Amino acid sequence: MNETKKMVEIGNIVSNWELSADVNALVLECPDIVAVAKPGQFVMIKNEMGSTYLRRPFGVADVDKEQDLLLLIYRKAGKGTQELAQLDDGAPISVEGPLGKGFSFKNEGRTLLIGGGVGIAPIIYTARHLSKELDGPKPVILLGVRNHKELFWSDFVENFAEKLVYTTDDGSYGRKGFAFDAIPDILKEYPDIKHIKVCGPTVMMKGIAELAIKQGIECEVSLEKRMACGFGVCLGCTFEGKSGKRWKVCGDGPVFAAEEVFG
Amino acid sequence: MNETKKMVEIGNIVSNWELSADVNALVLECPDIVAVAKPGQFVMIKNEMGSTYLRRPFGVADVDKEQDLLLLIYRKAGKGTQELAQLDDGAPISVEGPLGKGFSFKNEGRTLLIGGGVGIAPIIYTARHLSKELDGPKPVILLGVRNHKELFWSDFVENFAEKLVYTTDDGSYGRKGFAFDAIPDILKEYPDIKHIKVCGPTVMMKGIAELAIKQGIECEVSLEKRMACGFGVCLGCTFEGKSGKRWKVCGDGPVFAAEEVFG
Amino acid sequence: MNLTRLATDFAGIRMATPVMGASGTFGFGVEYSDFLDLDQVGAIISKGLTPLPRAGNEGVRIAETPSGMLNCIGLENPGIDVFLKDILPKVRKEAPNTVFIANFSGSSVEDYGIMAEKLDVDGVDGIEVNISCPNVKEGGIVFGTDPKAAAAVTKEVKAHTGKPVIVKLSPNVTDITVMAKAVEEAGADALALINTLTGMVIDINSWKPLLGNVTGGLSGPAVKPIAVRMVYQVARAVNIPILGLGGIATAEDAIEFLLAGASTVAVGAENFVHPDAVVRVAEGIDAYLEKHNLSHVSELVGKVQIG
Amino acid sequence: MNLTRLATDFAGIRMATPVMGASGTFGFGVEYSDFLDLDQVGAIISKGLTPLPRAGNEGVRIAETPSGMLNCIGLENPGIDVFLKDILPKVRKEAPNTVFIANFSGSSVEDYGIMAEKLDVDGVDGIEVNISCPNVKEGGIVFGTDPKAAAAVTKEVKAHTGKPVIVKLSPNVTDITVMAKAVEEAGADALALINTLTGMVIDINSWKPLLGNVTGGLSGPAVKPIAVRMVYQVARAVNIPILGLGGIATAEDAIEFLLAGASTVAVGAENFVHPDAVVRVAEGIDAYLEKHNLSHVSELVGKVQIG
Ligand SMILES: Cc1cc2nc3c(=O)[nH]c(=O)nc-3n(C[C@H](O)[C@H](O)[C@H](O)COP(=O)(O)OP(=O)(O)OC[C@H]3O[C@@H](n4cnc5c(N)ncnc54)[C@H](O)[C@@H]3O)c2cc1C
Ligand SMILES: Cc1cc2nc3c(=O)[nH]c(=O)nc-3n(C[C@H](O)[C@H](O)[C@H](O)COP(=O)(O)OP(=O)(O)OC[C@H]3O[C@@H](n4cnc5c(N)ncnc54)[C@H](O)[C@@H]3O)c2cc1C
Ligand SMILES: Cc1cc2nc3c(=O)[nH]c(=O)nc-3n(C[C@H](O)[C@H](O)[C@H](O)COP(=O)(O)O)c2cc1C
Ligand SMILES: Cc1cc2nc3c(=O)[nH]c(=O)nc-3n(C[C@H](O)[C@H](O)[C@H](O)COP(=O)(O)O)c2cc1C
Ligand code: FES
Ligand code: FES
Repeated sequence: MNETKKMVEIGNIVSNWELSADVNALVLECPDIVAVAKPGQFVMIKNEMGSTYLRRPFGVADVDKEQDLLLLIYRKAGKGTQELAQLDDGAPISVEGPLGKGFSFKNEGRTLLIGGGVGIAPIIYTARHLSKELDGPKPVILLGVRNHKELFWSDFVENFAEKLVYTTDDGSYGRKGFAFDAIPDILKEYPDIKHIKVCGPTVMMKGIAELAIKQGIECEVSLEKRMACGFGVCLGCTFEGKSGKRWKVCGDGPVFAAEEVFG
Repeated sequence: MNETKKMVEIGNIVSNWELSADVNALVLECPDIVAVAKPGQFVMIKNEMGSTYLRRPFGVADVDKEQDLLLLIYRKAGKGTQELAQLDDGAPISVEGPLGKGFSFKNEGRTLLIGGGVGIAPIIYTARHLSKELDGPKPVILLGVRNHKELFWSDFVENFAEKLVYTTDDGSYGRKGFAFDAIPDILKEYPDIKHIKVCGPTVMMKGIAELAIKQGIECEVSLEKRMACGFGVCLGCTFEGKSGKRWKVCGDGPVFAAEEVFG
Repeated sequence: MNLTRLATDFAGIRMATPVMGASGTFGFGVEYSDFLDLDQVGAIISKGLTPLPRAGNEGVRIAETPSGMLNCIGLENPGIDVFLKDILPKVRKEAPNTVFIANFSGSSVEDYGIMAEKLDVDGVDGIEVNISCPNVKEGGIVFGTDPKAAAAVTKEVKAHTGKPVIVKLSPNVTDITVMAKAVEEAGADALALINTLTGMVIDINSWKPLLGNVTGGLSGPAVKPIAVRMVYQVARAVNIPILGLGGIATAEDAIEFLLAGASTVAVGAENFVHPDAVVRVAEGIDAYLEKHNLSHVSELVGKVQIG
Repeated sequence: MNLTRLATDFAGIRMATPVMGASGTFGFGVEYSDFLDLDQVGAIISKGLTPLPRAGNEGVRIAETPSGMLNCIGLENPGIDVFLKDILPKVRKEAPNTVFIANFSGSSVEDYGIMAEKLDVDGVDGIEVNISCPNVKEGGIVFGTDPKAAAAVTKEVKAHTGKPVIVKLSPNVTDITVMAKAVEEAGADALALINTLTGMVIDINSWKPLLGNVTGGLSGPAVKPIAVRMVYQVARAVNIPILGLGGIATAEDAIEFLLAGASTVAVGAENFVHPDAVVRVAEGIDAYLEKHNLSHVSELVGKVQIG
């Protein structure tokens, strides 16, 4: 994959609204990054008027290249995101990106996209890319959420999904249990699935990766690690892959082949 | 003077607008402090979402007790005030006050109020207090500013002034020179002036204080010192008065008798 | 606030909560009565007292720094005699139920003994020996960085008082456990750490130091990671209880210190920013205990799990 | 940017500007080529190299703190041999005009000599000896806090290289001038200060240290006042030039270090936040020189006025 030039751009807030008690959506106008960002890449943002120090990493949830808009979906996890949630339209946010290497796309078979929690964010762009930009078979999308209050994701992905399946921790919507549990049925229903791409909690990705490896389905996972820089210089985010090679989550990932991480 | 109870109150921004390139006005809704703040007192404010640490002191420029509004006028001097200037209506500001002892008021004679730079801010409330709340003779107001771009002060004080005199550093409006130079003429024109109250740069206050002392006119000056606490515990703001007594600018002042500071 | 969960015995001093107001940032306590209920303050630790009145340093004494501040007050205080005559009675009248700890320093070992003896009076519940003030040329810093001198001061103080003696350590040392052990061995009943780190700001317009005294003491949230580390190290090195401080602004911060090994904590610079901080921190600790089903704050002390 | 005002000779190394990228925060320099013009970087200081490849510490390696960060990378690096074979040629190809300084450390005095000798090659313009990394148990911290050990390392390095030798000092000491003088006497051509301050964060949910290595090195704006103070003290104690760093985010910060006595500066953690910082700081210094009618940056060095 060719690396695109990384840059820092001021993105004004176009809108910043609540999706659920702890998750917000943020739309920023930042033409230069939007023009080149690919599904699975991420950005590091900083509210220069805020009290936090380092940038914060967020996956590119979607882009609108016509209107130069970048969508991020963020959980109000701590100080930085809580301050972000207070900002009004027009406020300037420094955006660094696009960072990392995104998902890879092959010209055959259907893809099963699986997201858990805010890990669902990059699934949006990936789904739209598969179904609209690549004009291939629509992906099946499997989302693991806590409960029925987190169905706001549908608005973002339903147009791009061949089928949209939810699992909830409490059974308040869709299937009760983990996303993992829903996979066998999906694979049975869609034998043309050749790729799985997952973004979510490590334990979720691990289970799915192992299943995919066993079944011989190509699988990519998107990792999360604390990052100081996001572009390969702090070495805060490295790990040793199963091949023995050392990787940087920020620069070589965040997307990796399942075998290299969980194989 | 009875000390009023000090408190911390969240004041939402009602408006925050530019008066000149480097001076802004800020109106906050904070009923409890407004109810008790007196002319010459100050508040310490903090933008909890900002990057600065300590509170910042600002003189009470005016209060509207009916509408619970506090007016501050601030120079965009550094990081804290620059971040403040970015905030929109509705943003919450933590206000601590009322702090210090304000100007004293006696029931005889006219007052000459002199302000220099943003030191003019507390002159507004003081002028209104003298002319409206106390219903005494309107004060003469003498303002020293840099140039004609700083005449925005008129809007705030002209209704409360018997006469409003400007000096400008560059002569672009009013009399050219320092506020000090305009005093003899004013005293000649208003022999009933019995009190002078000054707030501005130290060098300005010093000159005026010495003149007042020489002429036997009661004079109060309002001091500025770097403050960490604003209520007498950090000892960042102390000085030794001419009487040999040690004073805290924040608690014993910021207003002091001219003799004690410059005598 | 559930005071049974918070009441703490620190070096023989019974406190309502484990959260105190730090020396030099809490006045004599009564200045805070508009902002909080003094009965809910673990202890008032006084501004640093000296044998004679001190006017402190000339020039600018306060500078803001990123997430912190420098001060070079220079121990301005009315002197021990005025304190005993005028201030202590006022404090005891206005805050009759609050533990009062007198912080002091001297310019010689003898000074420390004299101060300890003068402070061995009713109304003072404990004394905190400041061997670490970086602003006073005539001694402070030497006692704070030399284990032998620190031990000598501690012994002298212990010999002249019946009160619990807390010795306050400077962070400006290579190995704080060496200081801690020396002071423990010399008989200290408890340790307080950290005092301020020495810092400097230069005004790039005037090309002069911003502070009147050239350097000053750094405190505030900026120093918290250093303070937590030192408390953690010292807690593993000594057997006397620790008062942890340095950058505490919230209950979460305080809990870090407790887990690291402090039995009590003090809030310093944060009092300037949020004058109800001492009580707010105590309330937050209490809420944390409640949430985690813990029956007493001591169940947190030193419980950080390593490895 | 007026490079004649900024061009600086530091310990015999000719740099385009006095602003470098600090070790461990600037990769090998070329990672920054998207964000800035490497020709305008005073020097690239490499990630710390060691005799053998190192994987670094397990667990979380980065923690944000108020106005700063802790890191416990643990000197992850490919080792000196891979550096010389693969990385250095790439750097020299992609950044042919930029000064390149190799930062390294070892576990014994001999290690340091071996490293110095291996780095005495074309393409390396100077070496920075890290005696202060607080994360490596096998040695680093000892050299950094013991003046005799620091002198021994310096001598060994000097004996094995013809390159200018910069020795980087730890701030975790009682008196940094003692370390500085020992290293100067042992033959160092220049000093760099400060490295990180040891700190710790405890996760109050898990009751465990947040960092995999328990403690980590504190850097960023939070430490700036401490760094400026130490540069000021050391500049008065030694006659060799100083590379000042610790919390520099803006040109104003850098100018404080220059006035305090540093001839050059380096930007560390700020590179993570604003990856064009090294050049932006240089530009800001240049604008300041212009505004103040100064013809060269050296006119600022050590010019802080006391008293
Ligand atoms: C590549 C990548 C993509 C991400 N994409 C998203 C996304 O699309 N939506 C979303 O809500 N979150 C995402 N995260 C997690 C997000 O970065 C953190 O939730 C956020 O940084 C928390 O910041 P805070 O200031 O609110 O929390 P604080 O607790 O104040 O953060 C303190 C520090 O911890 C770091 N940190 C805290 N939690 C995490 C975490 N889970 N992962 C990495 N660093 C963390 C912060 O960056 C910061 O340095 C992503 C993380 C990574 C590494
Ligand atoms: C009693 C009192 C009343 C004041 N009233 C007003 C007012 O009505 N309008 C107004 O514009 N300004 C007023 N000031 C000055 C105002 O407090 C400072 O301009 C402001 O704090 C600068 O903050 P900053 O973050 O923008 O600047 P920074 O430079 O970032 O401030 C850094 C630090 O220096 C302190 N500081 C900087 N300048 C001053 C100063 N001149 N006096 C005291 N501390 C300073 C700040 O409080 C802060 O701690 C008053 C000061 C005092 C002491
Ligand atoms: C303005 C100021 C004055 C201080 N005066 C004293 C003092 O007199 N005696 C003392 O032992 N410590 C003094 N200290 C240090 C504090 O008690 C405390 O140890 C230090 O500030 C670290 O805590 P903090 O980060 O919470 O402020 C002072 C601190 C400040 C900010
Ligand atoms: C992530 C990280 C890694 C570092 N690695 C090294 C290193 O390998 N060698 C070294 O001498 N210093 C290292 N340092 C210290 C920096 O070079 C610098 O001395 C310190 O961070 C202070 O500067 P700052 O506050 O500008 O970051 C590292 C710092 C950070 C933040
Ligand atoms: S986040 Fe810095 S190297 Fe990956
Ligand atoms: S500002 Fe703290 S005592 Fe006056």
